[in-house]
Amino acid sequence: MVNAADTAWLLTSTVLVLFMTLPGLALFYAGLVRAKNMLSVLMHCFAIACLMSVLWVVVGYSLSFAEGSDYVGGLTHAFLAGIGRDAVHAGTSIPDSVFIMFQMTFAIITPALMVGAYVERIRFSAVLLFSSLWLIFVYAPVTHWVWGGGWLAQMGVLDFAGGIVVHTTAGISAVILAIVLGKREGFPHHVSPPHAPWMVMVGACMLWVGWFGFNAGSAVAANTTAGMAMLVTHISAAIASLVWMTIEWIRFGKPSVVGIVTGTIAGLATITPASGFVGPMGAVVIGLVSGGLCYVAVEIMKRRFIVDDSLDVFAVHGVGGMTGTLLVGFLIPVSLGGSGLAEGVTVTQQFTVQVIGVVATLIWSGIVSYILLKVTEALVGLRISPEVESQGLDLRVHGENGYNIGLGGSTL
Amino acid sequence: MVNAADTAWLLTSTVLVLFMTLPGLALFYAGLVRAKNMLSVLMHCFAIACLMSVLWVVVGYSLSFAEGSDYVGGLTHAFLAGIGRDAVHAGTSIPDSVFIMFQMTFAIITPALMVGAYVERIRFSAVLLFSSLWLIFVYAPVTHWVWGGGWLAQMGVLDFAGGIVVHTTAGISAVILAIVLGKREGFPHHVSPPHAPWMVMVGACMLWVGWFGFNAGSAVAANTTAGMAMLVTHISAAIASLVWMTIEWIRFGKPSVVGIVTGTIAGLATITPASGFVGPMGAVVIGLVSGGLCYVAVEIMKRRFIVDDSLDVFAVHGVGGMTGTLLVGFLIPVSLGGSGLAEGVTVTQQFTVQVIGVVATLIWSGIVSYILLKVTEALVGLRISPEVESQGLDLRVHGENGYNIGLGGSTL
Amino acid sequence: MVNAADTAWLLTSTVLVLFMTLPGLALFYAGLVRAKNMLSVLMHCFAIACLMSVLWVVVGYSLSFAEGSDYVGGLTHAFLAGIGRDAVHAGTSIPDSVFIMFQMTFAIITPALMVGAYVERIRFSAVLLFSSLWLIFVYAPVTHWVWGGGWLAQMGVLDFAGGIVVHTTAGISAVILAIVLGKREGFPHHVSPPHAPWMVMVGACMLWVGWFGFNAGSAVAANTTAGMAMLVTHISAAIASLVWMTIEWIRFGKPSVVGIVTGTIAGLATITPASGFVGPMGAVVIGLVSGGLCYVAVEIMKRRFIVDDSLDVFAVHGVGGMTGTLLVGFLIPVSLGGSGLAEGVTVTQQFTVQVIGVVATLIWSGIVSYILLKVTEALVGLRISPEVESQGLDLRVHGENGYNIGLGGSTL
Amino acid sequence: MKLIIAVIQPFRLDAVREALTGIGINGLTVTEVRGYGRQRGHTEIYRGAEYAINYVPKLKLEIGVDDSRVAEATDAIAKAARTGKIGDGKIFVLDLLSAVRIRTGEDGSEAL
Amino acid sequence: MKLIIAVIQPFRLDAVREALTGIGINGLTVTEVRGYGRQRGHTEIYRGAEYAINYVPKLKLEIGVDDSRVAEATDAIAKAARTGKIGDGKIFVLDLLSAVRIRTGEDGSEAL
Amino acid sequence: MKLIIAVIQPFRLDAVREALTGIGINGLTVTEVRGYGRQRGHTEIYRGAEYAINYVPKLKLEIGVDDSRVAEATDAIAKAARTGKIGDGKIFVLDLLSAVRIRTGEDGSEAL
Ligand SMILES: Nc1ncnc2c1ncn2[C@@H]1O[C@H](COP(=O)(O)OP(=O)(O)O)[C@@H](O)[C@H]1O
Ligand SMILES: Nc1ncnc2c1ncn2[C@@H]1O[C@H](COP(=O)(O)OP(=O)(O)O)[C@@H](O)[C@H]1O
Ligand SMILES: Nc1ncnc2c1ncn2[C@@H]1O[C@H](COP(=O)(O)OP(=O)(O)O)[C@@H](O)[C@H]1O
Repeated sequence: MVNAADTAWLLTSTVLVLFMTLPGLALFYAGLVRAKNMLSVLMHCFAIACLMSVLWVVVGYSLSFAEGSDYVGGLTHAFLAGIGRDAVHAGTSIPDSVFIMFQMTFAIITPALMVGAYVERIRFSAVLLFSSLWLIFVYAPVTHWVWGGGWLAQMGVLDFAGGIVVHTTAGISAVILAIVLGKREGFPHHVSPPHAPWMVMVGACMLWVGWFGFNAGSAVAANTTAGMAMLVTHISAAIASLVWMTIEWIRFGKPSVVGIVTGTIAGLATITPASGFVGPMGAVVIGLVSGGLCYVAVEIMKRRFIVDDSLDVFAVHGVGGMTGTLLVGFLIPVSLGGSGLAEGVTVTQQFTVQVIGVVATLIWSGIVSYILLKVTEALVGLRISPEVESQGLDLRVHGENGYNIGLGGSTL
Repeated sequence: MVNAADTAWLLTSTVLVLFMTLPGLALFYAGLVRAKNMLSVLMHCFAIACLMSVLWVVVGYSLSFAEGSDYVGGLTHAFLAGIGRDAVHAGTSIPDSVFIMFQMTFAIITPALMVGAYVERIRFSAVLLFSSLWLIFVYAPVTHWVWGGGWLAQMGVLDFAGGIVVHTTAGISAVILAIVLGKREGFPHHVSPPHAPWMVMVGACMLWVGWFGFNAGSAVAANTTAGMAMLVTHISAAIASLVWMTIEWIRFGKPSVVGIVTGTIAGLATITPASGFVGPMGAVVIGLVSGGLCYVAVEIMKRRFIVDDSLDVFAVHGVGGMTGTLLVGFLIPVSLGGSGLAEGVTVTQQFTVQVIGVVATLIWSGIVSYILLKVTEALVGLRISPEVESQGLDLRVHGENGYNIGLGGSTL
Repeated sequence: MVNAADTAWLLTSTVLVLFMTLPGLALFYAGLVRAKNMLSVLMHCFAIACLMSVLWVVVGYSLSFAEGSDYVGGLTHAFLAGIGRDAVHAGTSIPDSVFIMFQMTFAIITPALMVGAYVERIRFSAVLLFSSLWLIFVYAPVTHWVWGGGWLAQMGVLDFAGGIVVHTTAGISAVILAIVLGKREGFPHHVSPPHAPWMVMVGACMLWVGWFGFNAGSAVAANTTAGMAMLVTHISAAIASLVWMTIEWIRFGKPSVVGIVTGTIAGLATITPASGFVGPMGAVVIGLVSGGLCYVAVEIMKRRFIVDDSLDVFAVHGVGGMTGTLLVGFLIPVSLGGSGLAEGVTVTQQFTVQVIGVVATLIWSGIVSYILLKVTEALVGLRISPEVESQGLDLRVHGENGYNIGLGGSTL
Repeated sequence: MKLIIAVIQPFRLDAVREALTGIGINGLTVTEVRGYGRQRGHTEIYRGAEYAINYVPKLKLEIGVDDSRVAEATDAIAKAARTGKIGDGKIFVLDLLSAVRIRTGEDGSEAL
Repeated sequence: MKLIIAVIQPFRLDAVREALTGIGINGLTVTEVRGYGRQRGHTEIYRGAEYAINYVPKLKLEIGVDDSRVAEATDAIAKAARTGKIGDGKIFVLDLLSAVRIRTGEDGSEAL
Repeated sequence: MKLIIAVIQPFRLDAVREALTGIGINGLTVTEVRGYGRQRGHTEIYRGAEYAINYVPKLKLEIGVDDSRVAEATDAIAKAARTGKIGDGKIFVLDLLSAVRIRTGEDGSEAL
């Protein structure tokens, strides 16, 4: 039976998770690029949101959550067939319509996260085609494995709100994207600083508040699990922010706006898989670890590997999501304020399952993303011309300028 | 009796609908005008929100929802007289206070929508006076007809969240406003492009997430109807966005930020009257139709009629709202995933009622708006001087500049 | 027992109150300063949010709400010890975790409010240290007095959502801060106008919608009290905005964006202590009084006392919060639509208690803030060098520029 | 050749442009500037306080012209920019030693 | 007449303005510019990466003055703008053939 | 000494800077401007309507150089800025009467 209170909270959570992408993530990313490309980034996020929504209705939801094999869902619910207006989603107390919508917002933000890997140099048609294929061939199967009753679920993998499903998939695919697509002209020595750090922070704030819908909404009820998920999410975000700020302060003498909010996102991504399982002390640990580890990951990616994962999708989301997933077994014990492991499962056993989950997802997402990129390249091409790159995507691809604030408002 | 869960959802929905106007719609419109007028647009939206709130308490709510004639409510609840602290709103499970607040946010956004018709050239006093009169003489009666038990309600008109009450009233009045007020200097050949497309998109995102409160909140409960309303609203918005983007891409080779989000608003406005009645497939149809139809409407208004409805209030909200209202009867059948027509009502009968509702609203809103404009003109004047128009309303009317980011922060 | 509906509303309210600070208040304040300091203001708000969250977990919550003396809570819940995952917060129907989170958002915004007093000239380390000490020595004790069962609570003081706890404490401490820190170079004759009035309004809108979580959330349930609290909050905000706008219009002929939204905040701060107790007519009175009184207070502070409480924290929040607290007894009677005084308490008795509450809080907050400032000065210093002040905090302290929109996106 | 520098009210830009096009001058560079002269700025009001705005927004036009066109061009600008109110701006003329069109390498009057 | 072009540190603007007013020079046009000379920019740190900022924000002042005031004016500017640190800027002087006040049509020194 | 004023396409800035550094010119002031010449702007599309954008964003470089370097400098700029398409911009040269380094008071070529 539908529980109105749980429904109220899930309706709200859905709004919050959509708000994370539109406009949260869009602003976060747009502020990080140069002014001449800022609209293109907003456009990528927005168009992805629209297109993934349609695909989710067409096949995405069905491939993820319909009965099927251990590896992928069936097509019973393609075009939302067989979803009654008043149906309750099995195993929950909320309507099917709300479950579909809530999960749709996850299917929107996950491909949108990858925008950070390919900004300032990708073709718009490649964005749309690759994201669509990726939703179907990477996101939907992995979701089925973990949350749709697939093989990882059967092994007892723990991923409360998407450490594997969202952050690991998007993170590794981002690296592949960055490598196949190549570096931006001038990277790594002549890139410009974020054109609007204030916009980055506003986006981060929206991601932060929206993330409460992401994590606490994943309890699929307005209960004590949701409450604790919100609390631990917040603690982890706050601590990781302070860690990042402190490192910058010590190293450079200047704690930056872009730095502290990157810490926030690291803390949020890392607590995600653990948010329904750990207690406040677990959150403290995750906050501390994520702030430091993602900081180091950013350095390594940029300085050692010289991969132009432009806005650090892998180093923040990928590393964070995997770390949280691997830590969850250690922090879940009741003695640490957690919800406890399943009866008869030891910490080592759980850890093994978590490792399998992460590794399988890395392999699958990485290989399939590579193939999909090659397909995309063959069909529509991946990269814009150097001339368009130097003149900016906003004017050349979308025909607009982000800022027309000059000349006293005369006809420009 | 008050149901806490429904109350929780309606409190949330109220927040969301207020957020649509403040700052959603305000940013959406401000980004579309020139930099020298952007504050005036924000000011219009904000001051309207404040003033309509007061008027709603004074007489608006009573004229809309109190017992009265078939054409307008009585004055029993003027100044919210007779509203007990603990009263439940009749026919619902939420407190009277929440119902009043929720409906107030509709009474705020509807006059605010019309801001788009008169930007960059209207007197501020005219904005305030016209909006006030309009709330009383157009919005309140029509609300009573449709949602307050008036004659259209008795005929069985279907308008779930405001296709007639909000979008048709505002849309047609916007055209009248644009005609009476006259064109902006330079229209149509020398107008400037939107001064901040990014701001337009941010506003659109806020409208989108807020619209979930608008439509799903109109279920006045946290139930399956609310869930389905949210899902269909989202589908329609996503599809209409993609339609608009595709048309621009094909015609001009450049899908624009301002274009895609205009499609979003078209999709949202059009699904509004149908949102509690149709299913996902109905939403697909509405999304497709609205994207295309509103696109054409914008063209016709700008190119054929040369009416300076500056930000396309009629072409997007008016055309969208009417289209959705007229389509609802065709898409409501249970066979299409809808909630079904009332017992014994045929599609044709329903369509007739919908036509009557739209036409009556067009006539009433159009004529009364014209009269109110003439009254406003006589009392405070409508249009600013050409000098103020060319120098910009921000500095001349409000004494401020939108952007003071120059001169390194020295005393300007 | 946990009530899921109340929990749903409180989870939502928590999101809303965090949203007030991040990014609402941050944007509101950032828009008011010069472009060269705008990032520093965002940074202050953001870093305070993170640090106060951690301190709240460590000792803040315990000192505020754990059993203790009449003057301060004990340390039983330090590090959230003794908080069960499924525990219900005593006297409510929501989980302990949710109560802790909800109250944490109050502990975040209160020190953040004081940012307005010290912008453009304070050391970043002083911000962090002073805010931390202040949370422990001012905020936590006063919270315990009023909401934690302390001596003021026992006297029956009425403070629904923080007129004393939030606005009076922050307001008076802001004055002390402004005096001890000294004026900005150039104040009062050579200060620059707000660098982005549009940003101020966007921040104000977010504060407005978020305030519904603040006030209606303080009912700690999704009930009629919450509904009425939202309604009266909105009415007060709308009226105070219009009052401020009208005064400016009459005096200067130019109603400003910054002016109207300052009225909004005045109306919101003033209704806060009364929001769960008064009815719509009480809200009208509070709206009228707050708009006028805070306007006068701003004038007096700036012109007579020449205290550089830069963004008027005392004149708006302090004066507003105190006024609301003192008025509540007069407006609470059932005859005025209020919830009524406690059995056997007269208006005069209640007023006396309210006066005691306000005065005690003023004295405690003022003296302790002064001491904490001296401690901070001794440990890390308060003020940046004149050179950094003239070059701007953004570049010199945080190593970033707010706006990099020039030079066509070439390597700057 | 001469370089004409004209500082004008922003809202006169369209008029000045038309005037120049009218006399066949088809090249122009515009910069947003702020300045003061006789016009001493204005005050803005925030929260009851008045701020003196000392620098008024203007547009600066730079136009390279042939010696023979200087008088005509300054006249055209002056006429189109004039409102008769304080703040109308200034026109300065400087000597231009050479001009080059980057695209083609043409120089002298050809390049203007 | 001469046109003085001074590129200064933004935070010295108020001081320079006072200095000029002090010697009776009451007209000025300011432009935001970026530049480099001996001062080679700085680095900004984002997410552990350092970015070289090659162009430093400056203000450019343009002041039309009578021949007789040039020396005095450049001195006043130089004194007020000097901090003694790298990046203090440059003053250039150009010959000004004519100046016109648009409002009145006055020209020559009258117009300054 | 001469003052070179070059109006270039924004995305050529890095190339021009390198070219100048290459020949040992180490001082430069950049301003964002908009302009038109042979290149008449473009159109932007919004909601089905096309807007004419009359002014194209450019960057203006000002470079004070010694008389002996003028030819070399203009050549270097022209070469680095050229794409061969319409809109490549202009280079103007003016006579510079004096130049002062504010920090040290040095003047003449020393100051450049
Ligand atoms: N001596 C000057 N040198 C450079 N620019 C000047 C000078 N005098 C005025 N200006 C510029 O011209 C603009 C208009 O000057 P103003 O004196 O106000 O005009 P008017 O005297 O015609 O009323 C100023 O804002 C400033 O930018
Ligand atoms: N040769 C030049 N031509 C044009 N502008 C210059 C030149 N040299 C310096 N500038 C301008 O002057 C500013 C300050 O120059 P800089 O050499 O850093 O000062 P200093 O040598 O006095 O320390 C630069 O940012 C630039 O805008
Ligand atoms: N006569 C002129 N005076 C001042 N600036 C000019 C003039 N002609 C062109 N410009 C500037 O040069 C820029 C490029 O000129 P354009 O004529 O489009 O280049 P090209 O002729 O080489 O294709 C213009 O945008 C404008 O800023």
